[in-house]
Amino acid sequence: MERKEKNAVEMQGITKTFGKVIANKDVNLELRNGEILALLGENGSGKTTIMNMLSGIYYPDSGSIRVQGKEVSIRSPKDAFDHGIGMIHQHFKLVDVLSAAENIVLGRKGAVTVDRKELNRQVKELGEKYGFDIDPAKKVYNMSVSEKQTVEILKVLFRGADILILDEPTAVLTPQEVDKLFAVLRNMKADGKSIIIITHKLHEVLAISDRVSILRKGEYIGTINTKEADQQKLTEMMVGHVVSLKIDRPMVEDKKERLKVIDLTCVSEDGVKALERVSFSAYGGEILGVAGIAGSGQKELCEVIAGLYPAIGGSVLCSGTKEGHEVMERIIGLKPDEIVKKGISMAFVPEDRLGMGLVASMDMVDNVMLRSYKNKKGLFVDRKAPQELSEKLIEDLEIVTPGVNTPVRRLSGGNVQKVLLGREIACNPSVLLVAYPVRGLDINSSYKIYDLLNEQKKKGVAVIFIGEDLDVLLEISDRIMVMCGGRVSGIVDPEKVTKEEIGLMMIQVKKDDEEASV
Amino acid sequence: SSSSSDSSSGSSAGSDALSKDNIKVGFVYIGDDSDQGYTSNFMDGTKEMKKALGLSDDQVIEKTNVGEDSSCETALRELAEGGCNIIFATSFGFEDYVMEVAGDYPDVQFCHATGYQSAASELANVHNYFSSIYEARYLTGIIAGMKTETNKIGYVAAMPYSEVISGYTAFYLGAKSVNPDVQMEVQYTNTWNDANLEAQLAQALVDDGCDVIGQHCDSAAAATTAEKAGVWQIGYNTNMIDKAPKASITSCRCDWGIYAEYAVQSLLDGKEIDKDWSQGLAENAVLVTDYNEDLMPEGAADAVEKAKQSIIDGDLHVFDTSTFTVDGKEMTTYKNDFGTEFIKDGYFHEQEIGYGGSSPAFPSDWIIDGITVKK
Amino acid sequence: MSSIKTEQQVPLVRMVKRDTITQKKTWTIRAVAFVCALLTGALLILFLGKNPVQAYMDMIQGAFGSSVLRQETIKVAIPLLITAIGISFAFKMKFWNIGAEGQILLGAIGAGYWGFFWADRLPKVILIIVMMLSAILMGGLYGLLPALCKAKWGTNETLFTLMLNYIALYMIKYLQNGPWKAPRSSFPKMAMLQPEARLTKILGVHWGWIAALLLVILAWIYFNKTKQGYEISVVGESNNTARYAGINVGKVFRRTMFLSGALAGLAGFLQVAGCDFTITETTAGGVGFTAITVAWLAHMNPYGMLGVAFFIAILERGCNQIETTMAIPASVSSLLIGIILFFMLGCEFFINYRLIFRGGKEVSHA
Amino acid sequence: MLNIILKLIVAAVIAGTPLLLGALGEILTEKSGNTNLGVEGMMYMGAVSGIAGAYFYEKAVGGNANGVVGALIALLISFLIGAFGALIYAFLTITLRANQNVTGLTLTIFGTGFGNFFGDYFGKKAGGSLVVGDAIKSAFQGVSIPVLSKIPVIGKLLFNYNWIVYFAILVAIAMAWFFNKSRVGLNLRAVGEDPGTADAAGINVTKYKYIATVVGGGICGIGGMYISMVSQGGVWVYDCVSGYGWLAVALVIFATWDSSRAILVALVFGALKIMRFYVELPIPSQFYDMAPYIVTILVLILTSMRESREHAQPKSCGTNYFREER
Ligand SMILES: Nc1ncnc2c1ncn2[C@@H]1O[C@H](COP(=O)(O)OP(=O)(O)OP(=O)(O)O)[C@@H](O)[C@H]1O
Ligand SMILES: Nc1ncnc2c1ncn2[C@@H]1O[C@H](COP(=O)(O)OP(=O)(O)OP(=O)(O)O)[C@@H](O)[C@H]1O
Ligand SMILES: [Mg+2]
Ligand SMILES: [Mg+2]
Repeated sequence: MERKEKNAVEMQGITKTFGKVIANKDVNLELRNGEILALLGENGSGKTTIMNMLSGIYYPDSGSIRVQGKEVSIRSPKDAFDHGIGMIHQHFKLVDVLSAAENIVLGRKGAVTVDRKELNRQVKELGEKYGFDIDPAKKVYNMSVSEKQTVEILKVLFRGADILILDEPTAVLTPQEVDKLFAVLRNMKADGKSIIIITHKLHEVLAISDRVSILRKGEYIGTINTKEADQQKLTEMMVGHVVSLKIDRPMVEDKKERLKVIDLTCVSEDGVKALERVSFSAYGGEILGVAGIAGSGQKELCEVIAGLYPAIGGSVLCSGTKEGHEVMERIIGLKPDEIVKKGISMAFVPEDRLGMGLVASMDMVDNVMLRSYKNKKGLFVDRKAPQELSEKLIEDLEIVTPGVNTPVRRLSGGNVQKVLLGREIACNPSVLLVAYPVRGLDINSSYKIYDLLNEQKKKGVAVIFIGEDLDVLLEISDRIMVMCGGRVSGIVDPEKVTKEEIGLMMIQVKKDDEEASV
Repeated sequence: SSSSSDSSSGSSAGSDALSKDNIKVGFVYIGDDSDQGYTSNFMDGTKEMKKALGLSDDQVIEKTNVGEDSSCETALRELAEGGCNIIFATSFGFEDYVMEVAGDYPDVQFCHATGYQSAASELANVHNYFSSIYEARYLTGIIAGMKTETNKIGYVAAMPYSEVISGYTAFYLGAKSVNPDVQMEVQYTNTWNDANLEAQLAQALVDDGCDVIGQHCDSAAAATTAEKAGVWQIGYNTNMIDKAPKASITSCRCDWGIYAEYAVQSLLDGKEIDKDWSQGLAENAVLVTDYNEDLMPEGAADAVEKAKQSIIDGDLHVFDTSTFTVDGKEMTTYKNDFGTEFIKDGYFHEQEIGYGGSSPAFPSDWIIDGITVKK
Repeated sequence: MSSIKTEQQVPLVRMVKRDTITQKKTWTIRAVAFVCALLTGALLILFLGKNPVQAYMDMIQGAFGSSVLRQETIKVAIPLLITAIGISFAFKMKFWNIGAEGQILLGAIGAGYWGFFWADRLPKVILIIVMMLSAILMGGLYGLLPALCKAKWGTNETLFTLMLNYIALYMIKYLQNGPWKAPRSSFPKMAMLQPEARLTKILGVHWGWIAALLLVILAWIYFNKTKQGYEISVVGESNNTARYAGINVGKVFRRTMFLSGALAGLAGFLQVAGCDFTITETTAGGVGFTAITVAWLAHMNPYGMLGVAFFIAILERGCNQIETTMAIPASVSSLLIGIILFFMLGCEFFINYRLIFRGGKEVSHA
Repeated sequence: MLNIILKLIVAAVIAGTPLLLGALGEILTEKSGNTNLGVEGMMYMGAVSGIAGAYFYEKAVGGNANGVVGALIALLISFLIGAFGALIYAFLTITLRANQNVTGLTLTIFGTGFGNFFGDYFGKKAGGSLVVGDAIKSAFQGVSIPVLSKIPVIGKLLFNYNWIVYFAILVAIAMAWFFNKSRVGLNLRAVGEDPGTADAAGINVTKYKYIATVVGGGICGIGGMYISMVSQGGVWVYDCVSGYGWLAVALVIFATWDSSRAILVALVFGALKIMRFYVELPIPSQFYDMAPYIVTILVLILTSMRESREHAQPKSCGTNYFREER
């Protein structure tokens, strides 16, 4: 191994275009041997693209790549592997019907047959070495998000790549899992491996990286040593101007009960209780934060309330208007359209944006009318109003898109989220249910989303914010409901509670079960 | 080669006198000569006619692969518009479309093979023709009857209707005439053209103990299956000996050239074409193909020859009611829908003018004793 | 190892998705492909010892040469077009209905029942309307069946609809052999419809062509302007999103497949009452399958289907012509149609992608 | 009674084998994410080329043709020509990314024409019809495995078929091993499920797709050869494949993409197809003929009621992969 080179990777003058979009323009990037380099940039700034060129997914239009000083042409992921480059992609690259171990061994050279027993043992061993608890024989379709992430990481570790690229690996992990991952990365660095990590969470950048390279709108801005950086500085480099990194918590006086959930219970697809006697109320003019490790029932809670998932017990009441009077309507068991018919306007921003909230291949107009096209009588759809609304949203929310007729699939994650949120807000909801609204979003976009939510709150909407970042939850919420294993382990006042206390509630339900009402 | 691309300019059947130089003859076939069976047999007849009358290529227009649906009507109209003076339609299912089109072209003669509607129709320009293939089947039945060792012969039949029933009954009667103990098992494929089904059915017959397989369906599958199974076979339409030299003994077939020549010649001569035309052994319109000498049972050739003479002489009638029974009873009367009595002088008058005309009329509900039909 | 040797090598040729392409270029590419197909076909015809120029001239002649031939081409295109539209209803929903063949036959049965048994009892207009509605209903119900199972249990519709084709075929055979056998015929076939049960001709072709044109427009409106059309697209993209939007996915499945089958049933009715005047095993005659090709080649656009259906009808009629005039066997026609379609399918690539060769040279089409 | 059942089963095996081969070819193809509806076409191509190959071999060597050599030639040529049909499909769908369904349907049209054309063409050249001689014919007869075939009942039931039957079963078992045990098989499954993932794992998706599709087509071709050489006894018959390709496609789903299960399913399907000829039931024969299709639907519904993710179509089937697409 030639370890004399200072730089593991040098990319020079890389340009890549997709049709009219210039994803990368003359980008220069260096990865030193044995360092962790963070790659930072707003959504759509070309981070994934440049990394994909390193891992053989894309081929650059121009520019050169050197690995350990030698100029190379990476035409496929296989070439990348041959150069010791492994990448964990932003979106999982796992085969659903195969087991963890099978996914890990995929594409590897070796004996003609796959000895599953031996393989499982090896994978288990490797996992243990790095502190991952993994069942090698478990099928991917049975796995939680974090389990999948684990498999992704093990996949690269198993290959023994010297150069490791991680594209937003932490987006779906809990803080504890992130800590574990970072420990692994530091381990690997100590092993002499070189790592590039992409993340939108600045504290993570500061915590893990040695240097930070920044992209903006496809162009290379610069690289600084992490020691010399802070959040404010990074944000400025990224966005190009000064950004305030403070979340408001405006106070609203008149709080009316908008949503009441009583003893809600439901079972998940594989028969275990996903929610157990969950009770709470949400009030207009406040943001109710929901904290909990992933899979604690947040998804089911949202979907039951939104009428997309059956409950086996309990009740949900929501405020609606009947003959001009505001009343609480029972909505449990109703389908989404039936809820609307009751005169209730509830908005729901699901976790899975393109798989549930939006139609990926449709344009913005068609997506904007998804929840409202039935409102008008008659056989025909009206595209004029949604068209106007789309244009308004583009302007108000600063959505970056070639036009209202571009399929939303083409938009970047942040912009997709803005379309979704914009649409939901546009229906003037009394209850707004948002699940992980800033997942994968850059810091600038995230703060825009927070502002949007606060605006809703000020309008008297009851906002239920399901989040993963406790810092954010503590800053933005008026109350925080902590969930654990499908149960409510408490509802707390963010002013009076510490992060650690919430962390504890997330992993164990308090025995006395008393509701710390605010 | 020729083209009829200019044919649309030709007027319909002309006022000019018809002659060998200007007559145009059209044919509508359900397949083409690659089927090596039904249609290729017809096309061979057409070639004979063409040669015998000395017609040139562009005087004979052959429409191949025409379906028994509206494409038949189209083909007929194209031919009529294209100036044909006489048009032959060679599949049973074409008949309804012939009747549709013929009225629009009174000057064009339409000849339909295997059909039955001309006699009752007011259209003077529609004619039916068919050959008395049952006579030839009777003769090949004799060979089967002499060849069988298990006394059980099998019959691969296409569709349950008169022509097929008449055919296998004749075949069986031929066999029985030389072998009183013989039994026959018949099964239908319910389609004309499914070689795999025919092979499977033939195998089922062999599995049931049949050692000679007769057939009334399009492919040579029965022959090749018989060869594989080590039994014998008697074919139809074409001689199948080249395909199954160890099983195929002989075949019977129609010679369609005879009628084609007759009809075209009549038109040229300004003579009426028969409304119904049916000829058999006597006129060589049906025949038994060459024998596979190695497989012919001893004395069979003579027996066939003798029977053939008797049929030609009128001494032997295939459907002689004294030779068979239905449900144990001898049949003495059969009237069709028009009230025609078919049994006279001790035999069933199959395909005779004055009775059912050229189309087979043997009652489809008569399963004579000795034959079992598996549904 | 080869990767070492080629380390510095830029790929010889790589492809890039095109952003946009002008209409003119699109059609140029298609035209080039078509010419290539004709040249390949010409080799085949030469191999047979025939004159390809003559053959192609005859094909054009066969499709357009006279008014009878033109009418015939239209007659072939009508069921193709209507069935393709029907299929596109299902396909837009990503419901792979390959059972149009069977749905056509069921439509034929639906129409046939009234046509055969009620012709002398109903006034013509009523009779035709009843036949049509009955065909639409039967075809629709036959399409509905797999949709019900798919909505309830997620049953694979591809196989289901394929199997229904065979079942429909045997239903026809059963009717031919028994209950619906033509009186006086010993042959298992159905009777011809009486004149009252036949469609009126307009400009030499039964009025189905007007229905087809109307359907093109209606389908376009349905897909692009109506709520139901919008729902089809949403369901086709994602069942989850549809549920989220308050769309009853099962209902959309059922409604759309009913429509899909109903249109195929309508094609069956037109075939029976407008062309064949009876029902046979070949009433559908592969239209249900060819229509899939039509729908795809037209990217599910009804106007496109109008063009493609005609194109295919012209091909079929043209091939039919050379079978007669040049004694070219039917098998060669199939080969020819196959070759032409292969080229037309392949050329779409050059419309969607561009090739970049080593050294930066680009070509738009080969 | 036992005798009839025995004969029925034997006939079912004979009838089911071409279906099995077609289905195996299609399973292999679909495992790579390509739905090739052109099975019927490829079977025609294999059917005609197999018999033509044997015929020309026979002509080349004159009177002393060796049956085994002839059989091997038929096997090889039918495989190659079936593979050639699949290659057209592969080029169009994998390289040119044409729609899979339409390309498959077109391949059916093309292959049917190909089969019937060359069958007719060589037949006419041969002076009538394309027929192979005795030596080769007998190479496709039942083999009567020594000793084993003499065992009562079992002998007839298991050890008396032509060699392609055993070959087909062998292929099915080998394929099951390939998918479940081998490394390449695992990679192929990944390609069919999720080509993007497979690609990122360094698997050459294009190569895998090409090889699986082309070999799959070759196996379909052998299935076609079975029809011309065994079902039709070494004689070219016009239109001889007569829908078997479509049934094979159906069988794939029936067998839930499991090659070893396909053996059983082919047997059941074969039995249903020929049962009418062996067992008399008091129903119209058309209903009898419907039976295989109705049974398929019933099985389909029953299996869908207890859905399973492993026994489903490979997920990427029907969509073409382009690495830079997202
Ligand atoms: N496969 C593709 N096809 C077309 N355009 C693409 C493709 N991939 C990326 N782009 C374009 O490249 C640009 C950069 O995208 P990229 O995914 O690299 O952004 P990113 O920095 O990773 O954003 P994020 O932080 O949201 O992950 C985008 O504007 C997008 O339009
Ligand atoms: N197929 C495509 N064609 C054209 N442009 C695309 C395409 N895909 C993405 N883009 C562009 O790439 C940019 C970034 O896309 P990308 O999906 O990487 O965003 P993202 O922020 O990374 O999403 P997420 O955060 O959810 O991962 C967007 O501006 C979008 O316009
Ligand atoms: Mg990215
Ligand atoms: Mg991204």
